[in-house]
Amino acid sequence: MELLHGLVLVLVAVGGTAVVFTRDPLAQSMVVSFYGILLGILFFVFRAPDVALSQIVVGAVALPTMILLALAKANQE
Amino acid sequence: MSFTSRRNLFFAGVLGFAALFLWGLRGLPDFGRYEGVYGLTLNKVGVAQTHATNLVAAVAFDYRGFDTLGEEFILFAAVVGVAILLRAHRDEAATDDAKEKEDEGRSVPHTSDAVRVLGLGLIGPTVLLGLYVVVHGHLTPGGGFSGGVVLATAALLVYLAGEYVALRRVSPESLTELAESAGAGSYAVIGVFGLLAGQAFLTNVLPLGTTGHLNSSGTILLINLAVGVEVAGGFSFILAEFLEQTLLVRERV
Amino acid sequence: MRTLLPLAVVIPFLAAALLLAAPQSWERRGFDAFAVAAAGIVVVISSVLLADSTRGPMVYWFGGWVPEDGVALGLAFVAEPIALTLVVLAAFLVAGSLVYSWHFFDTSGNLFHVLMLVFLGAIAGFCLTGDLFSLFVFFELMSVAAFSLAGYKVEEEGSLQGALNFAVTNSIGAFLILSGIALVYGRTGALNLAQIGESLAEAPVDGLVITAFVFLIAGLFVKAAIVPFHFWLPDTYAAAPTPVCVLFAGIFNGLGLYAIARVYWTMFDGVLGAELVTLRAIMVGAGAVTAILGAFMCWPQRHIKRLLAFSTVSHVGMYLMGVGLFSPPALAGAIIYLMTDGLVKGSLFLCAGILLHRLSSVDELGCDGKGRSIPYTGALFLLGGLGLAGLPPFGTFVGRALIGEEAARLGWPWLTYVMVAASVLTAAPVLRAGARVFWGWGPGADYDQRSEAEGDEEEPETTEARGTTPSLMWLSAAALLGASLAAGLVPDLSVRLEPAAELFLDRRAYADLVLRGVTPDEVPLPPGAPLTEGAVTGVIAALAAAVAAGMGLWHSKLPASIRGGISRSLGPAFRGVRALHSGHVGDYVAWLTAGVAVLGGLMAATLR
Amino acid sequence: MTFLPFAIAAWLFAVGLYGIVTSRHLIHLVICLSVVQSSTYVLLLAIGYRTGAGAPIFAETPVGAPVVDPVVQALTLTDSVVAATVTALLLALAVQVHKKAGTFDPDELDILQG
Repeated sequence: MELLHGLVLVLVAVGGTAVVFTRDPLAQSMVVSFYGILLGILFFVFRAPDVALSQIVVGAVALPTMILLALAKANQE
Repeated sequence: MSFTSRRNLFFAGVLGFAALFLWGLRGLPDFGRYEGVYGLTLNKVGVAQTHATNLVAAVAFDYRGFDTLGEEFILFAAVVGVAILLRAHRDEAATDDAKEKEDEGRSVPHTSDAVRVLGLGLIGPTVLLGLYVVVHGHLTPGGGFSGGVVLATAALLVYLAGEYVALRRVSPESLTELAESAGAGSYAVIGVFGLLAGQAFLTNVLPLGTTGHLNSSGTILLINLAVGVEVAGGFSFILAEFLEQTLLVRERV
Repeated sequence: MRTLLPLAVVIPFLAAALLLAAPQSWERRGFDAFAVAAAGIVVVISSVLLADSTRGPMVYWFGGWVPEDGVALGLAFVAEPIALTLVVLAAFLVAGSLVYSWHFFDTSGNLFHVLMLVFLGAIAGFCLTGDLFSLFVFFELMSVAAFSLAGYKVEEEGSLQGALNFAVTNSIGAFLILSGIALVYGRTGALNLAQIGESLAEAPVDGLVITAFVFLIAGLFVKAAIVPFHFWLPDTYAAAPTPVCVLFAGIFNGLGLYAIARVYWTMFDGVLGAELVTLRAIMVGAGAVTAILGAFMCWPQRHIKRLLAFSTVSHVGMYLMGVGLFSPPALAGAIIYLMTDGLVKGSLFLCAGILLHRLSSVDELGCDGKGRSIPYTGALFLLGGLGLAGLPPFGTFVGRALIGEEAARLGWPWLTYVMVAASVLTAAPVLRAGARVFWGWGPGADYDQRSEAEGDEEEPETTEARGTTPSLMWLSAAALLGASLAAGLVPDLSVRLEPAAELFLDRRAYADLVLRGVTPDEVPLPPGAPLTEGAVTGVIAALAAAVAAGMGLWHSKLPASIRGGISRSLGPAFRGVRALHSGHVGDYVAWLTAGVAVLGGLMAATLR
Repeated sequence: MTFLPFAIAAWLFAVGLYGIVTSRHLIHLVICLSVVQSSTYVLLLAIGYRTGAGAPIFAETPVGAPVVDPVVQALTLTDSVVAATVTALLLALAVQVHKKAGTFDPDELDILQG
């Protein structure tokens, strides 16, 4: 177990917790994007570049975008 | 239940749940000491058997190819579900004010010129990157899943550049829908190749080529392409449907 | 024969992809005919495979990756009679509901048909697979298609909320399963069921085995809707489109229990088999609680689809008793019960759909006597009620009798009483509602003063003229009911599935078959024994249900002392249990978490 | 310390559930669900990890060199992308519920009682 692993793991745990405790969905979409990047880094240090890549494009870009679009609809109604 | 009683019930439950989970996790081999026979066997024989240097792709698209076909259809079903939910919604709204129908009358959100230029400039490289990631999936990390999403973000960039009408032109729903069904369908058809050759479904019956070359690994390459088409189609379809939602509202304000 | 096996999944998938790509300019009938044809082909394929599998099971390795030295590299389909029976049932129900929906409302063209076909393919894959992760994938696929179908009526708030509750709880169930799979993979380094079973049997029980087992079971309990994981079901089924309800109530839940049996007998029997008695008690206990609570909740319902939904919960509890007795005759009984009861319930849902078509309502009190104009539907509905009670020759009595006899042999004769009580309590309100709606029996208004909004005007699901019932609608309802009746008339039905059940429960034979290609010895068909006792019980149950229904109808005619006693003793309990079904997804997830903890606690305390 | 990755997977599962149970906004709830899901990915990849081994990509790594488990990666890779579309489905459901009920708050959605 390297120090890097421990550090990234703790960051992921904090990130996941932050996503849950960010109660405002608009802010949450930003936090979740950040969390997606953290997960991508974690998967990279776990020697899973394939998963890391898809996690970053999905978790950090596609998912937050979908959340923003869903919210855009609600906020304007 | 009131908020407090719900939370108390949950706390009582989650304590037991966490204890159980941790107890189970303690039975795992120590982190970093895994010696699973399945993975070890594939590490030994995988490259020689499939001629794919990306073993993850070999597992996903060949050894466990039928699973991935199932996953493909999860995506397929989810996209169809989104279409049902959001399309009906739009039809309804469209009839609400039947006058301002269809694309042309739809106002496009104002975007600053700098963003437009940046967005437009990024489209080309993004498409190229997506294509590169898709077609090299059997060699290096990437493949149809991540590459497909990258391609879908290119469609999003078109929108960010303020060219929503252009997006409708570039990827009209029927086209993305077609890509979706073509991707899912051709995955299944590639499986049928095996049957036609008198072998099992999804058997890698095409020439495997030279390991490490772009044109290698037989059906893995083709399936990667099919997945890329489906994922790109599915994600741009979802994004377009959500965009349609917001635009409709904007126009009514 | 071999080539047919993957086609049971691939044909519906390909048909779905083709349908989605088909131009919208196609006639609606084109979509209908195409989808029905695809489902029909699966009926034929799976029936042929079923007939073949009774002569010996078959293993199919995708991609030609046969195991090397007992290590599975690829994925296998295992064709044996029990799995194929369920595929036949699913294909038949899908074909039936597609025929029914010939007149079904039409908002999104082909998308409904596309999802139905994907759903069918997913069921086939789920039943046939011999791989743990594939089981999860097809579980997910089935669920995702089901979420979309459940929310199909986008104009209705109830339908959307039901779909959302369904999707959230079932997704958590799926994550539990995936975590369980991860634990198992961490221990065994395998995903093939047979290989996992051999590997797990090498070591004694420990925390990992118990946790993995609990997670898998709990995830499948969510799908099967076992108390306290059941809350999503009534919300979803009450509001989902009628043809979809047929599939949900007819097979969806039962598949969760099928998977429990599959997972236990291939993977865990070797390591947990010594504690079978304890495990049996836990499973049968969960089944009994579910059967009683579901039946209890039926009585106060006036929304007929919600009533049928709760009866589904109750009956799933009874199937679980059959599966949880962990013995061949009980498993055979559970499968027979699941099939015949699913057909009856499918037919009842279709009748409710006809009611919705004709009267724009499925509210028992609101429709009081208004169903007199549709006597045939009424006859089907009331017959269906008797079928739920297990009146011979409906096949339901055979399934119940088999489970009851086996329970008595294992020392639990009281299980029969629980099952009969649950059958009576679920059939009685159906008969009550049927007699009130179709015959106008009973005084309506003073039955219940609660002026609930539930069940008032609903969106009709059909576009045709409302004055008539399209013949295809009630023909499909009659076909399902008829199939259940016919099943009961099959000679020696009670022993037909027993060799298959013996095979299903033989972990070593399964592993030899899958990993080493050794065909198991044929199990001879045991001699059939008449189920006289079960038939008598069925008649008694049907009579009791009719009496109870009468008491419900003429509630006000009962002596005041009895009425007061009933409402004093049962009223608070009814209200309490009803209040738990709050429609709040947070509540449901809290119950789910607590359910996992309780299940885990029980297993940890007893299996170690 | 060698237990940390597994403990964190359990933590993510539990904290995501907490978010769902206490959520006052359906979109927040759906995102919490994706946190629960990420727990399963962390768990699977942590299980397949081998100290000192490379990624299971043999483009540069010679065949025979120690690499981590490719199977868990294949499972996670396909699932993570597909799951995003399921999340989209849930978001679409939430948007529709909001349109019909006028609220995202589960506490105010009460038509399915009893």
